[in-house]
Amino acid sequence: MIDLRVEFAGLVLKNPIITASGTFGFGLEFSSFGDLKRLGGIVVKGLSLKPREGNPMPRIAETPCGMLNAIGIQNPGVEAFLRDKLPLLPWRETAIIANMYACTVPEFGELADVLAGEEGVAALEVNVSCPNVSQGGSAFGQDPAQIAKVTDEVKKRAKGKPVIVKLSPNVTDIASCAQAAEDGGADAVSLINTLLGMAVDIRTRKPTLANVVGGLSGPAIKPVALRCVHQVCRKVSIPVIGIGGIVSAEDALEFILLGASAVQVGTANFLRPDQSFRIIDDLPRAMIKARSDSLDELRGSLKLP
Amino acid sequence: MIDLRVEFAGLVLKNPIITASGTFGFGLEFSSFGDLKRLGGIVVKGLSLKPREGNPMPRIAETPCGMLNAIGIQNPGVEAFLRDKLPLLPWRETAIIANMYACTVPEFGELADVLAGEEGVAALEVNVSCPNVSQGGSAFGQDPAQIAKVTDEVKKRAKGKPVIVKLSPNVTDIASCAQAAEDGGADAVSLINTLLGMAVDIRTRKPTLANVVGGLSGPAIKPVALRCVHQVCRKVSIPVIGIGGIVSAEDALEFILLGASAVQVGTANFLRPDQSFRIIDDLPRAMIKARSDSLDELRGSLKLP
Amino acid sequence: MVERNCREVKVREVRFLGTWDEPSDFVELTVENPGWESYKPGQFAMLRAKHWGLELPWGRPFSISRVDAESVTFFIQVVGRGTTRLARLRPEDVVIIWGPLGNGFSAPTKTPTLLLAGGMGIAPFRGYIENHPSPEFLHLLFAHRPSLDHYPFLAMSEKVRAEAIQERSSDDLPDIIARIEASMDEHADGLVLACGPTPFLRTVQAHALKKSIRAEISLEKTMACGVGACLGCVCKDGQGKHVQVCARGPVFAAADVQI
Amino acid sequence: MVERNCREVKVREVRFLGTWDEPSDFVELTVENPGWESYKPGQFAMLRAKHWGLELPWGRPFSISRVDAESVTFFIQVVGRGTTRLARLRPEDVVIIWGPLGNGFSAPTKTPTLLLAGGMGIAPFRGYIENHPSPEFLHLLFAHRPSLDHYPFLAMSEKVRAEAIQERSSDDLPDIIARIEASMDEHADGLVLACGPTPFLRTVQAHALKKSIRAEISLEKTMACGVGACLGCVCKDGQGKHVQVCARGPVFAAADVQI
Ligand SMILES: Cc1cc2nc3c(=O)[nH]c(=O)nc-3n(C[C@H](O)[C@H](O)[C@H](O)COP(=O)(O)OP(=O)(O)OC[C@H]3O[C@@H](n4cnc5c(N)ncnc54)[C@H](O)[C@@H]3O)c2cc1C
Ligand SMILES: Cc1cc2nc3c(=O)[nH]c(=O)nc-3n(C[C@H](O)[C@H](O)[C@H](O)COP(=O)(O)OP(=O)(O)OC[C@H]3O[C@@H](n4cnc5c(N)ncnc54)[C@H](O)[C@@H]3O)c2cc1C
Ligand SMILES: Cc1cc2nc3c(=O)[nH]c(=O)nc-3n(C[C@H](O)[C@H](O)[C@H](O)COP(=O)(O)O)c2cc1C
Ligand SMILES: Cc1cc2nc3c(=O)[nH]c(=O)nc-3n(C[C@H](O)[C@H](O)[C@H](O)COP(=O)(O)O)c2cc1C
Ligand code: FES
Ligand code: FES
Repeated sequence: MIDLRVEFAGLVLKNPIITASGTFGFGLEFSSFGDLKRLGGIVVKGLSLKPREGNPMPRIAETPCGMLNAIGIQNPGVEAFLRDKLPLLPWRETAIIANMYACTVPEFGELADVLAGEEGVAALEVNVSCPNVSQGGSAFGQDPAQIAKVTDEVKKRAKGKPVIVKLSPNVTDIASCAQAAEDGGADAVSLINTLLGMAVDIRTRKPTLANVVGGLSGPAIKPVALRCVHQVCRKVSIPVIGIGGIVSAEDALEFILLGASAVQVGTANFLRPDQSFRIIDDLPRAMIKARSDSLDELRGSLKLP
Repeated sequence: MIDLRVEFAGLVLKNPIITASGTFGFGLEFSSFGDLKRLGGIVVKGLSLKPREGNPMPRIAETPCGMLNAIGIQNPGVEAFLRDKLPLLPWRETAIIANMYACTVPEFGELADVLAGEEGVAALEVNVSCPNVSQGGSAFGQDPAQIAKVTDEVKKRAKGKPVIVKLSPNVTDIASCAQAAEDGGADAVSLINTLLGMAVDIRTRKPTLANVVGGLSGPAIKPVALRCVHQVCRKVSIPVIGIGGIVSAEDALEFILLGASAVQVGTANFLRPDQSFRIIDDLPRAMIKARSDSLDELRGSLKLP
Repeated sequence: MVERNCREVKVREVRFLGTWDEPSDFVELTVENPGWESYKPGQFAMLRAKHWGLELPWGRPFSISRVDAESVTFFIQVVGRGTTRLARLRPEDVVIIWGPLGNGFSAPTKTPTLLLAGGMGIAPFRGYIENHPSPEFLHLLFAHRPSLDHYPFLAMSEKVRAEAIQERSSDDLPDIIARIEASMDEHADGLVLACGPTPFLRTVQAHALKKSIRAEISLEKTMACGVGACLGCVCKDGQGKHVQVCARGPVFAAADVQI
Repeated sequence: MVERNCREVKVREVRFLGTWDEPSDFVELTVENPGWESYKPGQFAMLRAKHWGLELPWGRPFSISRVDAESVTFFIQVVGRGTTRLARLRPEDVVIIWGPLGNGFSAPTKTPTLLLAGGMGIAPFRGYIENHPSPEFLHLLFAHRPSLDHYPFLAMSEKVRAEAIQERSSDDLPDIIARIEASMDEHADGLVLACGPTPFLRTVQAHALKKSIRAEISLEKTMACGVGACLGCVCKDGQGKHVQVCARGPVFAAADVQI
């Protein structure tokens, strides 16, 4: 039997397949389609200090081999999560990673404080996609200096728990953003978040999303995600979690060959609700295709010309 | 009969459908599949001062709803184009737009000089995707200051011919790049060029492209292209040509609703070699769906919330 | 909650019912029962053909029309890319199906119950009628545009009191609305269940609220996951809070939802 | 140049020939003739099923195996996503086809000509034999791994002198190479035409250059456009210049190409 365990950034996962934030709810929605204990990890829906109603409808649109979303981080707030959801999750067996959403540095610190104190939270993932109004409206995540600052604040309040900074691909130079996260003290980076996109309905002459723009995800963006992970793996020395368009075990291995320690599966959970479990089942077969029985041997073994 | 004519930046096109650089060769490759005179315009393969052999093979890879290419601007050089190709093209009936590729500002100026002197060349399109080694290796097209400089130089040597600057989406803020082109004197901007991407073969453990990274195009990127065109149309007052993932007349209208004066069709020419002609045939029917018989009325008529 | 699962099942039959002038095909799709022990009429399932590939990353939601020990049947109107592909399925093709999803309609015994169906909104009522403990208390009012043979109406009208009204042009609308409201008034002490296009549901909701008639309406939203996870299908509840139509609906008490 | 076009045509027949242990199906696909007046054996066409949608943006290149007034036939081995979809086609399905593309093999009359086919590389030689003015001068040597009934070999062996050698394991390779080289030597004053996998073509090319035998080899590259426009399918010619396999090939004089 092939050992799929991975260890990085202080985390020990039984396999490298983690479900991505916003695409797997709080995990419980999928419990009839697979045993949640079999997952390497679950990143829960983005959490904010206060409950958020999110953006107006319509919020999602299907695009060729992908989708747009502008959910607007609808969530019940961190307190409700800790009270109503976390106790029901198998956090002793599967790493529950809290995805944190805030719009100021102090808010991020407060969130980290609340979450890091919980035994059931294995790590914190920092989503820096909120536009920073005081800094001219471009998102935190598009400015390396801001990334370093947020990371530093979260790390200080994380009580030793691993801090993962989730990077946006909507930048000229994602490697510098990763470097900023490393400099700020991040234990790992995860990438990519969605590409900024848009859809238009010619019949109504309106943007398909009420929010006008939204985040593009799914197989369509996998080539961009691979490129970003490649660039970041060559730049930083902290572990990297690959995200973007992964639908199969082969896709997951592509990211691991580039150097990713683990991967997150997002939009693929909509292809069918048991897809993340199927990817885990398929991993050993895919590893045989790559002629290996060890993820450690595969990791970063890409041959460059 | 619906009038499909469009006029902008000193160009008069019989319809807004232009074939995109690198996807329609020098036009002649497609003459058995449609009458080239029916096209609004043809942007020829990127031209450099000297012939270029381009990148090593493999150079292309199919991806979900898209493709990667790293052709490396293989071309016979500007002289051979003017001598062997241009005279065979129906340049009196269809706008032949020369796509120019160079790696220094003076080279761009020289290219503009040679091309602008030719009666058969309707306009110049500036491809600023070459990494600028003297500026630390990031591409010209990712730096607004460089864009303004190149544009200014080309415009000076263009003998009054329209200069179109083709923008890269691999930037944090594409609207600022468009603004730089406008400031540099561009008559129009065209966007988007390809997204930087990558593919990996787990069997060989190698990047699928010999060049490691390549440009992502096709339907997969249409949402990103629409978002970029939307941002740019709201920022600049020069005409905008929409590019990216257009495969149908409906897709073309989506860009026109955002404010594009015309569009370019790229990867769709590989779906079938008569696809650009089919898009022209379909335009009137698609306009009926949007309840209009005038492109001028449709242009920029997107209703924002 | 009814036990749900995700399975690959074979198509048993794709029966063509007719084409309407949109043009739009109507088909009845029957697939192997994926091991559902029971379901509640009004629930739905997400469908995806195994060979679709990745161009359409989402499944498509369809009301469960009827279930027996061997099979599950859906009524599908072709309106776009996914339904076109579903209508092209042939026996033995493999379909991925997850369900039963959502909550379903109330089915109180011995309560006069009006079933208001608009167009494809008739689909869930087929199973509702078949499974109901006291069908003699049911009354089906069906508003439709294409002719009746596009729908499973005939089979249903054998089992319960049923009427159909055709909308031939928009001039017919005031009459149809009047008929709906009159039938609702007849059921003022019972229950009204409605499924159909949004304007139709708005009419039903407005009248139910005005006359304080107990009514349930089944909503349609574009869905990605179908299980309450993506938050792409929300509507506002009575307090203006966003709730997932797939998980908290698709059936809502008329007073508890904004449409 | 032969007149080429792009048309939508109907599938007439998809004949299953066999499965090999990869597992990989072999099928013979016959479609309506898209109005081709003539073609040159060795030319190819790009195929795409109309209902594929956008997931696979490229057509797929296949050697034209035979053409008659009504139809065009291809032999297809299932190796990936596009060929899987092509093998699933059924009569009346619509296929987009553009061709005939590329240059084709030389066919000098009354010249002893050796046809060297490796695996699916046999496809173009079917039409070559049928169209040749002096088939009595042709000799087919066919190297294959799956059994002969996966290929159109039998029909071809009725018309020309034909031999087949099976590669059961890689141990057989030295023998096969020796047979190929010996046959080439027999045709040293004639012409050798080869189509098959790249290692097979390398053997043929090396021997042709060593013994100065006139030879033509047909290359395979991943193709996007098939018409010389995208520059995605290039190889290096004798001078080390990049030339498009789709437009300047797929058939090259052995001395004029680097493989
Ligand atoms: C709970 C539920 C039950 C349903 N039951 C049935 C049923 O029994 N029979 C049936 O024929 N249809 C039913 N529908 C509608 C059906 O899901 C859509 O018609 C289908 O998803 C359209 O898919 P498509 O790919 O063909 O359309 P697309 O190509 O995705 O879109 C085509 C057009 O349909 C619209 N559309 C897309 N999805 C939906 C949607 N979910 N609801 C309404 N409009 C949509 C789009 O805006 C667009 O205008 C139900 C929907 C829901 C939410
Ligand atoms: C001029 C020409 C003539 C051909 N004639 C025939 C023929 O008569 N019969 C036949 O069965 N095949 C023929 N081929 C090969 C055929 O085009 C490929 O097998 C097919 O394109 C693979 O498509 P796919 O989508 O199934 O594979 P993909 O899913 O795209 O790829 C699957 C695997 O096949 C490889 N592959 C993809 N495209 C090619 C290619 N063009 N050549 C070689 N390997 C490829 C990929 O690298 C990958 O390993 C020909 C190719 C060319 C260029
Ligand atoms: C519906 C939806 C909701 C999402 N919500 C969040 C979120 O709350 N926080 C976050 O960091 N990322 C969120 N994402 C981004 C995903 O976690 C992931 O980074 C992205 O979708 C790319 O991966 P994929 O292509 O596998 O989907 C969301 C994505 C989708 C599709
Ligand atoms: C094979 C290929 C070659 C290309 N070559 C060029 C080029 O030489 N110059 C250029 O400016 N853009 C080039 N492009 C980019 C296209 O012109 C276009 O901007 C891009 O493909 C996005 O449009 P699409 O999605 O419609 O293909 C090339 C694209 C492809 C696919
Ligand atoms: S469809 Fe995902 S929450 Fe309802
Ligand atoms: S396939 Fe495009 S040039 Fe050959």
